Amino acid sequence: MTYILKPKLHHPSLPKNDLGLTRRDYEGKVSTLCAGCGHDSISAAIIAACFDLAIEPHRLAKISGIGCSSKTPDYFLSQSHGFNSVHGRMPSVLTGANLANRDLIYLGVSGDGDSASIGLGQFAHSIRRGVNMSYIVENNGVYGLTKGQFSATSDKGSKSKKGVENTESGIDLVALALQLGATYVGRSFSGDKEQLVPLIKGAISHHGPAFIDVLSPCVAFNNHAGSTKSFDYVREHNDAVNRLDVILGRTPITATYAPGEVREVTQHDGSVLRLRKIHEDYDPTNKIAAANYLQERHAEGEIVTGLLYVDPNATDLHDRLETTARPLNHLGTAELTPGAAALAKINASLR
Amino acid sequence: MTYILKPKLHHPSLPKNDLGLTRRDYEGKVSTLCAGCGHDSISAAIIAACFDLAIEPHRLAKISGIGCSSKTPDYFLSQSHGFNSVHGRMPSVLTGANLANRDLIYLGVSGDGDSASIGLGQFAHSIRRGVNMSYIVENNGVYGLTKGQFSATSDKGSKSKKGVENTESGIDLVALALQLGATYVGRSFSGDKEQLVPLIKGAISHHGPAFIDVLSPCVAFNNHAGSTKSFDYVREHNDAVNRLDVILGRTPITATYAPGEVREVTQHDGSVLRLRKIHEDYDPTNKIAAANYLQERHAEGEIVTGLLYVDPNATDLHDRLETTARPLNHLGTAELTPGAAALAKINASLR
Amino acid sequence: MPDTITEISGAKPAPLTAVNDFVVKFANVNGSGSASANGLFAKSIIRMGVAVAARNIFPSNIQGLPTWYEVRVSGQGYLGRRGGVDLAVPLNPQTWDDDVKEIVPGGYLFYDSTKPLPASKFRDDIHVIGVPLTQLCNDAYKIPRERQLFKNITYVGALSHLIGIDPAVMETLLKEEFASKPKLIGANLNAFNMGRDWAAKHLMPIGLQLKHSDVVGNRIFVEGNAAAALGAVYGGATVCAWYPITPSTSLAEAFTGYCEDLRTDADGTKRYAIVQGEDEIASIGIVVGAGWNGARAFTCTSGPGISLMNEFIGLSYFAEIPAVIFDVQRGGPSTGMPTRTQQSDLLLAAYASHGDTKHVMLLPCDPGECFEFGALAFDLSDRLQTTVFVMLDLDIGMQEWLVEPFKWDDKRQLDRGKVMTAEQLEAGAFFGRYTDVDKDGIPYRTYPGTHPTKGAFFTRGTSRNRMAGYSEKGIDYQDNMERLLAKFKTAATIVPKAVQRPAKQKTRMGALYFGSTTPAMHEALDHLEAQGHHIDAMRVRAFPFGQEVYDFIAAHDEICVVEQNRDAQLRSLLMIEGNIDPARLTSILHYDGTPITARFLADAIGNRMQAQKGVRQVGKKPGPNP
Amino acid sequence: MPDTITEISGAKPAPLTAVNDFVVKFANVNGSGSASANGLFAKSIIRMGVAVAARNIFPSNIQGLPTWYEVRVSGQGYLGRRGGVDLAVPLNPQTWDDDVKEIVPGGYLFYDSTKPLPASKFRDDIHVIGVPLTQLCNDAYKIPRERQLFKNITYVGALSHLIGIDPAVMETLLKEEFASKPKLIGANLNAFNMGRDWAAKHLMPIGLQLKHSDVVGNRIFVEGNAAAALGAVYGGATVCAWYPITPSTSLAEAFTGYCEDLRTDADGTKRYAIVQGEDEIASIGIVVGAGWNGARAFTCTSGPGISLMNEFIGLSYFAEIPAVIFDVQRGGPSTGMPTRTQQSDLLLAAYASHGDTKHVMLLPCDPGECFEFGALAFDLSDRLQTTVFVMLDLDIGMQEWLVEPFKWDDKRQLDRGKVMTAEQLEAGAFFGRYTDVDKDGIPYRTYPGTHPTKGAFFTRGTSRNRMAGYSEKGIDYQDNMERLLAKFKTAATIVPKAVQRPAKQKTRMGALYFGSTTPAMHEALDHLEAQGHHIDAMRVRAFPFGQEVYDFIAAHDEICVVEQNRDAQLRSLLMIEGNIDPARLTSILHYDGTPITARFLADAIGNRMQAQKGVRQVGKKPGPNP
Ligand SMILES: Cc1ncc(C[n+]2csc(CCOP(=O)(O)OP(=O)(O)O)c2C)c(N)n1
Ligand SMILES: Cc1ncc(C[n+]2csc(CCOP(=O)(O)OP(=O)(O)O)c2C)c(N)n1
Ligand code: SF4
Ligand code: SF4
Ligand SMILES: [Mg+2]
Ligand SMILES: [Mg+2]
Repeated sequence: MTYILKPKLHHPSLPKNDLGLTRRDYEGKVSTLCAGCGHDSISAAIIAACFDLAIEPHRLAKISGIGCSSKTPDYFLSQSHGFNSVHGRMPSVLTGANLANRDLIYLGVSGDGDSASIGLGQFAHSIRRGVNMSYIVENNGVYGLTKGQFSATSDKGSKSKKGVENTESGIDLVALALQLGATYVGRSFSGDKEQLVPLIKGAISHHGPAFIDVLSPCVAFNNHAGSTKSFDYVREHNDAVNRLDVILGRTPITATYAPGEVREVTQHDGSVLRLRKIHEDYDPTNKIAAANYLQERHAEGEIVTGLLYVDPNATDLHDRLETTARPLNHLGTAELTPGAAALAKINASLR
Repeated sequence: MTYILKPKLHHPSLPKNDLGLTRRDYEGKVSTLCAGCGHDSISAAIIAACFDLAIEPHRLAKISGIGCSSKTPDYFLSQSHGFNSVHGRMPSVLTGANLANRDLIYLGVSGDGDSASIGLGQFAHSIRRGVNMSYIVENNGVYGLTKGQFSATSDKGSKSKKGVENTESGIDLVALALQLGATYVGRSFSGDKEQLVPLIKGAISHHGPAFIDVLSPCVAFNNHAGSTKSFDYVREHNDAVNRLDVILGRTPITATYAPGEVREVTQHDGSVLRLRKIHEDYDPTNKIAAANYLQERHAEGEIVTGLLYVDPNATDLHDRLETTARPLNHLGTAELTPGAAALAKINASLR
Repeated sequence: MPDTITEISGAKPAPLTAVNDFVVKFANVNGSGSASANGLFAKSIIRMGVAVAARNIFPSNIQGLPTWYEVRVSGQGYLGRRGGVDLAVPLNPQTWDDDVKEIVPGGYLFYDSTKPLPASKFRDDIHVIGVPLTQLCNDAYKIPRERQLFKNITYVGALSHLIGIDPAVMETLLKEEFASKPKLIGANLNAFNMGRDWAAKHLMPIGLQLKHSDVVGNRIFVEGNAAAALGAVYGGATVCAWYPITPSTSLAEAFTGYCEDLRTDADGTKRYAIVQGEDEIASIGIVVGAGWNGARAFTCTSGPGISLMNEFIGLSYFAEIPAVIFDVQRGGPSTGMPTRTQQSDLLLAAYASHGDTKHVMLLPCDPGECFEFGALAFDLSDRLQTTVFVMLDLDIGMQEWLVEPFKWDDKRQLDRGKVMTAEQLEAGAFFGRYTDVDKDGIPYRTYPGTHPTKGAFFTRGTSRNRMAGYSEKGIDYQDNMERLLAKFKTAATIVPKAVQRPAKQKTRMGALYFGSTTPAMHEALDHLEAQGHHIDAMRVRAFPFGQEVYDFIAAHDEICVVEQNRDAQLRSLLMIEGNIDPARLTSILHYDGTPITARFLADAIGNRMQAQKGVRQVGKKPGPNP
Repeated sequence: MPDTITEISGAKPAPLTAVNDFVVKFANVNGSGSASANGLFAKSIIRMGVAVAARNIFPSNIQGLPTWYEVRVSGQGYLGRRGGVDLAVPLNPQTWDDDVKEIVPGGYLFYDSTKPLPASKFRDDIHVIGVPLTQLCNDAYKIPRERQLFKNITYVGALSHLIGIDPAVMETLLKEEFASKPKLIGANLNAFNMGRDWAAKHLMPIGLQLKHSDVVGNRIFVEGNAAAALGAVYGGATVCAWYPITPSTSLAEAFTGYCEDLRTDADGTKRYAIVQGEDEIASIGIVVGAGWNGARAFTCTSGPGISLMNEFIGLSYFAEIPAVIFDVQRGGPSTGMPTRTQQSDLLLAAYASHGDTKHVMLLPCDPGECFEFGALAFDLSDRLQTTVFVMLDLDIGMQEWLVEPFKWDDKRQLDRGKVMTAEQLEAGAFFGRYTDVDKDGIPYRTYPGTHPTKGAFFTRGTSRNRMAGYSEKGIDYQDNMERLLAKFKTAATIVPKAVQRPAKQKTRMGALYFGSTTPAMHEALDHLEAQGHHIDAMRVRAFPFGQEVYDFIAAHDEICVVEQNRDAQLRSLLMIEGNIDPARLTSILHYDGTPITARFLADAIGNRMQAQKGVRQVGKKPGPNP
């Protein structure tokens, strides 16, 4: 996205946060994603959230799996350490990192293939375990990086670029996260900054497993028949040579709407998402009600967005394990090695 | 269990089913499980169900993962092919077997460790996929075969043999199965033949992914402090030498109770399960209601048992893939190999 | 303003001249529409009867990063990479400098001269041809996306004049390519002619020229993944479970396409089942389950998938269940270079999984053999009741190669191996699942559901006796493990034999090679022979190795083992399985992810032969590799 | 009614006689309480100062299947299995016949004579001792479970009389063992005396006798898993992620126990974090994440786990992240023989994962080295920034061994390797994550959170340049892969050196061995020497091999390579890494899942030395293994 392309000269007029940093200080490398990819909008929202919260970039660790979405940590917060690990395993790598140093902020970035297909087990168990993290799934319903196959979140009946129909029931990661004990659960849309930025800020501030499902249109592969668009040389060309030969930049889709409203968002391919933003007076502390509401709306073909559930008194894995307040990776020989005397006692007990 | 030990001489008085077979014909090898293990009761229920349904043993395939529970297919239906595969992967092996021959009945046997820990991903995806199978989890809340560690279904706060407390929220496989699109979902208790046998018969008769969670006490490792029992040389001995040196046979726990009732079942270790048998007038065709009911009762510390949900019009993976009615493994060269003429056409298209 | 071909300054080397023998390299941006234009360029040359080896070098991203398309034109019919670039067409500013560097002295640079470039951007020792492509398209088209799209075919048009592509051939091609969208035929033809006409008006043809020829004959132009998929269809595969991963994805997609065409009944029902698994473990699990139940099943993946499949591969070996795995190798380790080629999974595949295991591998050298081995793999895995790997790589799998047309003998029947039928069981035939009745190490099996009271057995990954009964006895275990070794010996006798390419003169120098190295190797061998270096060469086609491989090694003093990996993996397998003295095996290694070239091989082997005997790239006295 | 020791028929061989040198084998049913009784039996002998090697052979089930406990008593202090049984105590009817078969002629059979057995159940060439154990206990106890439980200690009592166990020693032991449950001390002592008194009344001591000695010295009796776990505590491991699997489970459990004792603060907070992962992939993922973030982390598993961890191991290698994996090897392949021992994961561990990879392995020979290497592994993996395997096996890991007391030097500091500090960065030190500044192949790293504006980098499993920037360039990739090779060379210089055991006389025959084979090998070497077979022996302790290993091989004509696997995996590693001529490496293989014995080794190597030179178990001319 263009802002990432701009040189990082600190224009005096740029607004500063409490740390005296500007947005630039939260940016990363130039994105190599397709122009208009929803994922880049999410990166922008992450940058905005960290800027607003005045997070010291180096106190945050970015961890991801493999996929277009999982590449994005390279495109924001260049002063943070990042780890683009292996496919579907971000949750375990993040869990280990978190155990090593409880003082950093852990941002997990994943895709729907990365988390709902190969990574479903780790997604579920990292949440059960109560890892203190902000787990963001950039959900486009396809495998972007491998060119448009279905992911496990694609709805049954939807058609892929190649016209193949999905025969498996789609997984709602939000419903699962609730089930599995996530203590902060939300959903949003990549193009809805007003909703997404606060949601991310809330997740980062939450102490416990926070999960956000962000619908994020893929311009390259949510680009199939059923499109409403008129004759288009490019699509015709791609169809004829039946390969994805030309991909055009698109402008990112945005969607602003009020709480309580239902908003129909048309994706680049003409397919429509019916987003329902939860009402102000919705009570996000009742888990069973949240799950129920989600199911009912889903039955109506609506996708509920907003902060669905939060447990203000959540605990995290360290609380449960009673680990010492000092980060484990800071402990040295003195704190860790019991020494010869203790060993002599142990020897004695083994005779 | 003793009946398995008996020689298979066909006593004339033995009742026969429509195939003229007796229960003996549905038995298997001598069980090597601990005397009193709930899993053996489930094997007995499977035998009863197959006998009642007059299933031809060789038309059923038994597939399992690894664990005490996964060993059981060797202890019933010795005329059926069985496959004790690898840990946590029964669902994929069963899916493949099912694709190869849609005409057989597929019985998947697994444990809570096998399905809820390492196998959670395959559990979820085989159900989403709509594989026509009866998937039975023999749920004892521990890893029996590796000596009593927690599995992912152990409830938060419960204590293990070694006194360690479980800090992770327990997974309710029934709730997940509903979420994920299972079209037949039930739960029962190993000691409740009256409920379990019909439930298994229903699952076998169901066309689609049928899941049954069967609570099954482990006599060896659900055997920890908190027990109500008075001084016991054996427990004292095991504690003193702190290893599981002596394991005593127990009589299997049984529990018979009426629909609508709540029944408290005390396990060998004195821990208590509060089982709620669903009412006759419960409507098992409303999925959202089922999920909601499950959650509410769970909040009350109750475990709902019975047939929770069934979709009478369910379809299976073959329906969705439109595979031919003939089992794929029966097709020969003529049906599978297009031949030289077709190849010539293809060659031409590649010049 | 840089010179054009019309004005040659004395200083620079004379322009290259060659007929039907040169290398053209395009540099583009992915997602910009160049792929199909470049493809048409290559195909048009083939249609003129001139052999072409075309390679698409693409990034691990979807839009905006650099891609290259290298077209090696060879009148002699060489299909490997040659090395070096004679005519560069750098249309991607990001990579301009590197692209220009690659041009051989006297070579040509074709570029978009719409906006002038500083002289510093060029070289004195090459010949520069400017065509104002952007200008032309901006004048011709209004809609921006059309301007971008048609620019590609426009430069093909200009090139067609410069190197002598027959426009009639191109017209036919366009009609075929866009048959489904007639609207596009004219549009593309116009763009082509626009470029061609501009060039004809302003430029002279260059020294690199095409002439109609008949080297191509009736060969077909096809990707190895498509060929392997078609082989699987002919091999009777009915179950495919896969998980997307570059460069294997197109194999599963091609299988899907061929099955839709060739295995779908009139009523729409399908004689196959394809499942996109949730991951590689599920995919191989489905394959093992299907194989156990008597269907022919396969999965296709790349290195990371093989790593994840390790446990199931061990189960297949020990429980003796047929499974076919197509490993389309890419640059490792880890995620490595997902869009680059390598032969670096051999060692892992050969001994995959914990404990003592050995697995069968087929090593196709081109799409032709991908088809052949793609079908054969299923007969072998049924016969041997174990996993059979077909080891492709990105270069074979995702590039289009010119190969002889696929052949099939209609009398050929699927060999399902040793399967006991209900009739045999009924007749009271002895059945012991793990009993070596035929003394070839291969036991009999039964499919589930075969007979009401006979032939059922229990399959497990734990040790068992000859009757498939659970056993923890050391003798039962060892007996079984020794039989598995015997079975592997049998495998060595039924897998495809290595093929020899004897030198023109008797020589003590030999060379072993395999897979995608083949065409470059053949070209290098010709070249070396011309220099008087005589080498007996042998192409290995399978693992375990047949006796012919060991005999070949024994018949020579020194063997160059050519591989596209860092750790000399084939050499290791030869040592382990054949007890070959490593001092006799000289490694020739190329592993930067680009396909090996004839020039690299000629140099490496040539130098080796110049060098004194005894001095070896790999020391002959004990000690670690240098 | 079979005879007792009091009446010896002339026919049979004279009863064995030996002092402090014999093998006793118990056969029981698991879950019956015999384990602790048998343990007391062994421990009482140790307390008498006599060396004991005790091995528990158990089934893969929880209750009801056969278990054996083999106690090898050795005045010379041999700790390996000897082979053969001198005194059998078969108390499990299921296995009676096999157990009786194993007794050496002239040996003894001790059994429960409560219900008479037909003479056919015995042998003429052994000496039978009947004790009515069941009878005694039924008379003494009313509660059935007590009858079963105390029967075990009762037969120990009877045996104590027969072979001369000091009852005072047993009394002390019982007091220690049941200190937490005083009630049980008297109960057990009574049962012990009941058996002892009955035997004293009816039987004479047998020819196998114990005498107080001082061979044991101040040695400790401990399992390798516990020792390795303690090593991890001393090595500064703070994060443990594991998944239960036999035989590695007790390693994680011991780590938990030791951490509770040694790393828990007064306020109950813990200086460690242990997570039972949902599987092995999650466990290694947690380890890699923790290692990346600067904590010392490990997992422990067995073969199946290594297979599943392959992908992450490749990431650790390529992204250069410290990780420690304890592989407690069991019988493979697949689920194999989960409760048997083997050394069959070497090849997989050495080259785990797809692509070109090489990994460091430590090969401890007993619990003493498990402690030492358990700590060292963390220094090495931090220093080398890669995975370090510690390869135990079930025989070392789950059996109690007599070893020298653990030692620790309080001056020793944890070596965190090349980590850039905030100060260094602040001072402007150059930081290039993958730059080989020290020319040892090892780059510098930073922990996340170190410095606000310096030292942050992006870690990935894809190829990158020296500054950790994403790169698809062949030269960047190759440069990095070559550095990794250089790093592996460095590893060979810092891992534990192999230790020599020179023959008494100069010889051209050498032997290489490692791990749990060690004690049996040492006994066999003594034995062979006595027969005049002189062999220089070397114990390999790590991979990659140090130069000393190659020098040792070069200094001999033939090397016997002893391993407990089928496929001669160590031999393969020697050939691949050291370019050793296989003709010089003779395999001595034992792989039925039982621990290798001194008698097997003496025979195998002895025969080998008798055999003509040139005739080798492994042929020396090219060709597949026989
Ligand atoms: C073990 C493994 N299997 C497969 C792949 C190939 N692969 C790369 S990205 C990807 C899917 C990514 O989908 P998603 O997580 O939804 O990310 P997106 O590209 O859609 O943002 C796959 C299958 C891989 N890298 N590793
Ligand atoms: C890949 C792998 N990891 C670990 C193990 C060890 N293992 C065997 S059974 C088992 C757990 C079984 O628990 P569960 O499925 O609940 O069965 P149960 O014994 O309780 O009936 C484990 C971890 C294994 N066999 N394979
Ligand atoms: S392919 Fe889709 S997901 Fe990937 S970068 Fe392009 S638009 Fe984004
Ligand atoms: S350990 Fe538990 S689960 Fe296993 S057989 Fe015994 S009682 Fe059953
Ligand atoms: Mg996606
Ligand atoms: Mg269990």
